[in-house]
Amino acid sequence: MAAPVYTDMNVLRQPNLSDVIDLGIELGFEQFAINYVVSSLQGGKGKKNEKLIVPPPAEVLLNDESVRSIQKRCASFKQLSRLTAVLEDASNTHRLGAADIQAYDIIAVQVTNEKTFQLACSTLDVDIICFNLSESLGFSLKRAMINLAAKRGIHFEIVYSPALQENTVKRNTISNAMSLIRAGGGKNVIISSGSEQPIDLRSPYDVINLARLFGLSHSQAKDAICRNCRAVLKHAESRKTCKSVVSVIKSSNLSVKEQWVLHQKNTREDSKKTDADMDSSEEDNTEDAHGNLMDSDCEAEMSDALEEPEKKKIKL
Amino acid sequence: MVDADVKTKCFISEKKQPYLYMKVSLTIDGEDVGQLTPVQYKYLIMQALKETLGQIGASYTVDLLKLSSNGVALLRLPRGYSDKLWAALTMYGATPAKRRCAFRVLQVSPFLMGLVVDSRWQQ
Amino acid sequence: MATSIQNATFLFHNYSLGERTDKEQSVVLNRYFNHALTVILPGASVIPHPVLECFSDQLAYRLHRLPLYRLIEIPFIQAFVKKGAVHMMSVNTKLDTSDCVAVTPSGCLLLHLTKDTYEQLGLEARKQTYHEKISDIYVVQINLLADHFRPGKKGYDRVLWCLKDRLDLAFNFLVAWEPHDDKVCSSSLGVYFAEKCPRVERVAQEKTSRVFTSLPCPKIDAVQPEGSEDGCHYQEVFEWLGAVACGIDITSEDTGPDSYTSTLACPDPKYNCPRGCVFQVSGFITPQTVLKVWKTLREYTACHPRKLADQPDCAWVCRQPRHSQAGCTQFLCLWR
Amino acid sequence: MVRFKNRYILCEVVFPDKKKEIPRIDTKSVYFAVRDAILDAHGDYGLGAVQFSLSVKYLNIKTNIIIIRVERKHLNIVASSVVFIKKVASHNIIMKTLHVGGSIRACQKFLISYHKKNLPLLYSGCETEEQRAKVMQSIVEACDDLQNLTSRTKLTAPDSSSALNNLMSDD
Repeated sequence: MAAPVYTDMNVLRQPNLSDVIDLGIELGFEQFAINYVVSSLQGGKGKKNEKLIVPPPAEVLLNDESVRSIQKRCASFKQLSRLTAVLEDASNTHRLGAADIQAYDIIAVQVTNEKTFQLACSTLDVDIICFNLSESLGFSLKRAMINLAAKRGIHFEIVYSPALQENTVKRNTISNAMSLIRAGGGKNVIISSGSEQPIDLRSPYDVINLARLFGLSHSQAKDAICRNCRAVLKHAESRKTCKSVVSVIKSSNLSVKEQWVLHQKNTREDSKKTDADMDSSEEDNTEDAHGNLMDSDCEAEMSDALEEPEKKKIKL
Repeated sequence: MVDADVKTKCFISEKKQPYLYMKVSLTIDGEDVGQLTPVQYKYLIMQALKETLGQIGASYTVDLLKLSSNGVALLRLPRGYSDKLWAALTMYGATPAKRRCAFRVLQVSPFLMGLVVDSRWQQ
Repeated sequence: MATSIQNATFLFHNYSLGERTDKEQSVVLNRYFNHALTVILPGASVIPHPVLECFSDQLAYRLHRLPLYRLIEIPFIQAFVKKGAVHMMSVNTKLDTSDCVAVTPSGCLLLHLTKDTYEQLGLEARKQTYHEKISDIYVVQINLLADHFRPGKKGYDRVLWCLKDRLDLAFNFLVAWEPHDDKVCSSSLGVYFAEKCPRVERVAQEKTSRVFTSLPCPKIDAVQPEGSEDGCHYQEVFEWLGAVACGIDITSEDTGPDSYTSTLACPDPKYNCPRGCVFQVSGFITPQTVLKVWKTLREYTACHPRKLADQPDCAWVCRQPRHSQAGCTQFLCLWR
Repeated sequence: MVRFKNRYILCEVVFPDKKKEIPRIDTKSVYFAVRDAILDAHGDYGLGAVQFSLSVKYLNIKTNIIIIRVERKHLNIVASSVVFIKKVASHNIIMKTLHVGGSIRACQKFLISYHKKNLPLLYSGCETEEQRAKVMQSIVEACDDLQNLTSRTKLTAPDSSSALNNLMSDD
């Protein structure tokens, strides 16, 4: 897993996307999530059976050629696909589980009322919950709900670019962001630009400072564009690997650099009782192999990626 | 004048420096920022402060120390309020003439000497 | 960058001309990685030639994608670390979000690792703390000069295995070497690394100089640098120096206490200096060079008593693992 | 469970223009006056920070006493802006901050003692014998209360609205 780098979790998919990303890299961001917004999970308005059509992530992302040209300048550049669905009501949320939506790297929902907010916090299997911060929310952000969502590893998003244009929007954004941070204690917050134009982007340090205005401490502010974004990615990953942070791969698929894991295991077999039942001849997993060397740290990492005790371990 | 019998001494300043210096760049959509005079530039800064922080925010002394031709300026902010003033600059998104603009902070230092060179090298 | 502004202490050393101590040397020599050097000479119309010469024989190299295990290879340790002062640090890495590596002249290999790399690498480290806060940075210290640090020993083999076989760690480095033996040319380091990494290039020194005329200068009271009737406070003077180094025009009518744009002015008491010059070098400068410049200036200032020379050596702590105060820039202001 | 701590600012609205009848103001106009003052003095950040918690909790149109609630963290923003209010619904006014308390009850307590202190002033302003007698009686009651206060350390909080109304009806 890549080290936590400055990430912009929300760049809107539009024609001059590459300009935005060019500038973003210049400013110091290294990872971008390209956002495709679905205004409603229901398909067309007329017919009931008409289905919502979601483009495959490959169409949303930049093509390979432009990625390569960007990577020439910034080797660590990475793009992610993100889908944001606006939830007007609780219906049709099962659509989120469909394969075409699950193909996206990150799935976010924008909640519009208390009901969908509660639903998203408690049951929906999403990575990010966002709000329309430019208006007053119309419902109160309950601390219990936010804690529940945080426990499930879901993050809340604050988008700053709409606030740059109009004063009322700016005021509401500040107000909403502050109440979100107050209710959630500053945990599990990510800050992203949501920019359509290059001029909406600000540099990572500007964003960190801005986050401090919203009431985050300095380290929390940094986490909001750095570590929390990675946690979102890990959470998204866990969604794909049968709801767990432990993934299983065949030992024959291990790369040359990872082969040591097998030898290490054989020599240390007696030292770890818990690992005894995991016969290394057939299968192994890389995450647990580190556990051999540094249990505590590995566990710490697991929990910071996903604080969900019952799903943490999987029987092999 | 150097006095021969001055003893070697070391002074350690307080941890909080009185000022914060920053290098900012201004971009305005579809306009050449190089044309801005220092007074205009300062006016935009004051607008930014007034919008986000109001009259009280605008009353802090922000000094425009130097303005280069590419819209990059050196500013001096009072240390205690620098967070808010910086955020106010970040939040400024449109000029009075309704043009989109952006202040981006390039470098920050508690000492003016720190802005002489940028040690984060570009390749 | 952002963290640096939280706490910044300004150290000011006041040295006498008559006294010759080693203290000043240690102050300079303990700042291993210097990026730029500014010399301001009010009263002089040209930069004295001896100062310029100080920089001519210092070489620095930029190494591209050098694998980390090359730094613990015995030939490197034998030929360079033991026989000189190696100043080496990774570039284009941000101290706060990515791994940084440095080799100090004291023969210490420092790895500043993020949590991820630390966990995968499997080397013993301690958690970095600064300002009483725990950060997510782990620091690995390896003493390259230790007797037991050689092949065959458990510790060495472990480090080699971790760096070589477990992770592909490669960085871009800046490196300069000051051999203990004057006869050895410091360029041999470049030759050595030419085979070990894809590309080696010399770091060019950028020299700029500027002459100013009729500039108000603050008066300095050498006995009472903390401000007195005939001398400015050292911090005010330092600000003034910064203003001069940045090329800020503090004489124009736009600035002053009543000005709209800027209230910065030369501190009182002051005198008018008819001419002066500013000289700036940026690149990768070893402390030895800084010391040399300083010694040259000392002689120079001795013949011209009304001189003010200072070298804020903009210590490049930005990515300097050893003294890292969260990427803060430290200054050294030496002063006559 | 952490609860949101508030502060209550007790203000008196003073009308500098000497007029016979006191202009009527309502909660809404006061709220907007405070809001505009914050916007002017502290800008979008100031208003954004407080608009969640800002409300005018109490307004007595007879004595022109108002209580403004705000989150404790941002008390300064409101307290410093209140000073700048010049007009409420086109009436010239001066806001006089009397007290800042942690609860409405604390403000009420303060208000009662404040009014009691001011009773002698009322007495001198009375025009008819009847009013004078009433005020005198109130003063005597107040003195009794004060004695009680000193004798008993704990103050039994009087029913706030009725106590206030008693005082107000003297006017």
